[in-house]
Amino acid sequence: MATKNVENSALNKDQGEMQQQVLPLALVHGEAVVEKPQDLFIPPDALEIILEAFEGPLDLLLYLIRKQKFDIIDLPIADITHQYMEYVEVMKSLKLELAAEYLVMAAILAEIKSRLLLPKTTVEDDEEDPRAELVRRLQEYEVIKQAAEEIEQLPRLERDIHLTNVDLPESYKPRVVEVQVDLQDLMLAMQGVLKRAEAFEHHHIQRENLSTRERMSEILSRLQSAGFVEFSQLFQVQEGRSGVVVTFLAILELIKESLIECVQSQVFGRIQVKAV
Amino acid sequence: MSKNKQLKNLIESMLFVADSPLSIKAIQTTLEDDLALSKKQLQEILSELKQDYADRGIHLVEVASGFRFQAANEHADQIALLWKEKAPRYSRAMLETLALIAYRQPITRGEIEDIRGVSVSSYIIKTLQERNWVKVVGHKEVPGRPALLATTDEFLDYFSLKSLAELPELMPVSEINLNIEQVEEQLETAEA
Amino acid sequence: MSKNKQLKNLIESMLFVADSPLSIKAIQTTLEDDLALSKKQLQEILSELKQDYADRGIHLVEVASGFRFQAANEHADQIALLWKEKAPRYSRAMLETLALIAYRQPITRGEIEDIRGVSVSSYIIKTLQERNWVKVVGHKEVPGRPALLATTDEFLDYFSLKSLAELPELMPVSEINLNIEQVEEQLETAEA
Repeated sequence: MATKNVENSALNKDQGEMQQQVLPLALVHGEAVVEKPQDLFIPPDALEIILEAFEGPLDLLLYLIRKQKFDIIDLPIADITHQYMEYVEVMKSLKLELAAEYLVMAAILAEIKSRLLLPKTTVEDDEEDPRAELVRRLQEYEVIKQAAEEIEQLPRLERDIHLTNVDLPESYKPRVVEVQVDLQDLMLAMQGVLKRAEAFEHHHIQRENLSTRERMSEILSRLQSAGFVEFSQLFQVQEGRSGVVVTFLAILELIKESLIECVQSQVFGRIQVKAV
Repeated sequence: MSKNKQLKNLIESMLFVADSPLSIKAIQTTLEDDLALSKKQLQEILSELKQDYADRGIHLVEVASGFRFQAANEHADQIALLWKEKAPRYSRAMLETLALIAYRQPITRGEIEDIRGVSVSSYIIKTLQERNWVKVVGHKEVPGRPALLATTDEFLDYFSLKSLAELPELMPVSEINLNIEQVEEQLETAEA
Repeated sequence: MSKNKQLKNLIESMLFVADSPLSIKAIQTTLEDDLALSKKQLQEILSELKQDYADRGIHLVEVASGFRFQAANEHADQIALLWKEKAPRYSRAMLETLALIAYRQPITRGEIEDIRGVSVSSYIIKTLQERNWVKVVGHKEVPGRPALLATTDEFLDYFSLKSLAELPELMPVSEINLNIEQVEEQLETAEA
């Protein structure tokens, strides 16, 4: 096969046109014979298969360079460009994303070639050989491709390594493990409830009737006549959650504006609210 | 290695790797393409293996469906320690309910639900009562006379507290909260 | 039974019953309430156990996260018969992505895509993470703060490796011959 490829490749150069390999790569729908590509042109009917067989344009390019003695420089750019544009049509029903990556590669090759064909005088000496970057990428990819193959060969669980499976005796009754609780956890849980009750509920605010400013006035007038009021007494359960939230926001706002004060006489005692 | 030793090793590794007990029949069937093993041959191998492991940390035992290796009884207690790290944890719902009872006692289940914004399952209350951390201290004089829950002395003992006053202090409400501006912003959006 | 033998049996059964490899540290921690075991003591016991099983159907081996028992290699084929389901196969895309994360960690998804020349599907990253082979170890300080991916001990365990240093060596770049001279020659001909 390799010999044939070399011959084909040589023919390619002579004639400057696409040649098809002789040996079949795969059967499509039971009949169509698909050949591995000889250049970046892929016959449209084989596109899907090629896209599956290669991990991307770098992979395909490596294959072409290795197996087909593909020449990155001597590409019939015009043909390839034309043919790649045809893919865009075909790819509309296929894996367009994948095809795009092959198109980008074709564009890179075309650019490399065009830059190489420019007269030397216009090229600065310190400018990098446009092929160097591509070669670097190909080498880097090849290293990883090999590494992946090595990893695939490593003995691994499920396939090559079998673990032992030993149980406790059937008579064994597991000891009842009491759940451990940390005092800190308890405090955090409490803090969490308070925080969430606030954070969670403002999502449910309905844009109705209950405005914060209005509620602030109500609270203030109530405090003025009553002196101390217990924090929880300021809430009317009947108003539902949105009402509670508005009251809460109103209290926060009043605290922020230093209109009221919250006092807690004992560490875990109830919070008393009074007007300043 | 002798052929017999090899065969014994193979049976041994099969028994170790299988995820359920292996009967003599099952071993014969698994190997039939490679080896024809008589029942007697297998019985001999199994009894040898049983002997090999007689004074080790695991034993080969025969149960209803076949042979299996299992940990020796005498180590079971200590082996169980392997899972001590994975001791069950209380759910957030459980911890929050306990926290509300501790910090806001006496409190009714309905009040806990109001504050948490979700219903509290009977299971949670029952678990806390079974652990003797929570008890009913009375009934609230409102329709339905719901039970008032409070923590017990066992609860204090568990956390090495002399009294409820020693519970960790909660951050002042103004600090938990928060980001007043952000809340306001959202409120304004909601009002708009 | 001697005290030493008892201790060895205990460690043996723990290793067998544990769901994942046990490190010396893990054994020490598990037993700390009952027994104080030095690292040296445990190393001796483990090496004795390794010896005991050297010519049996299963072996004690050390992998990244600790020691585990596994069937001896020579029986793998026949043991595989016990399972009808086939071991999962991994696509080239998956393996190449895994190889890049293993050899070039920590690495971002974008960097993987640059080297492979194709985009990496979220499915692949998700699968690797779900298998606990890959985890996010940080974020790169570039726009978008992409996640930096690295391999886990579970990855090493799965492939029976003690550390990343045991991964197969990468092919030296100098051995990759892309016939650049040949290419250059042709270029000159073309230019001529």
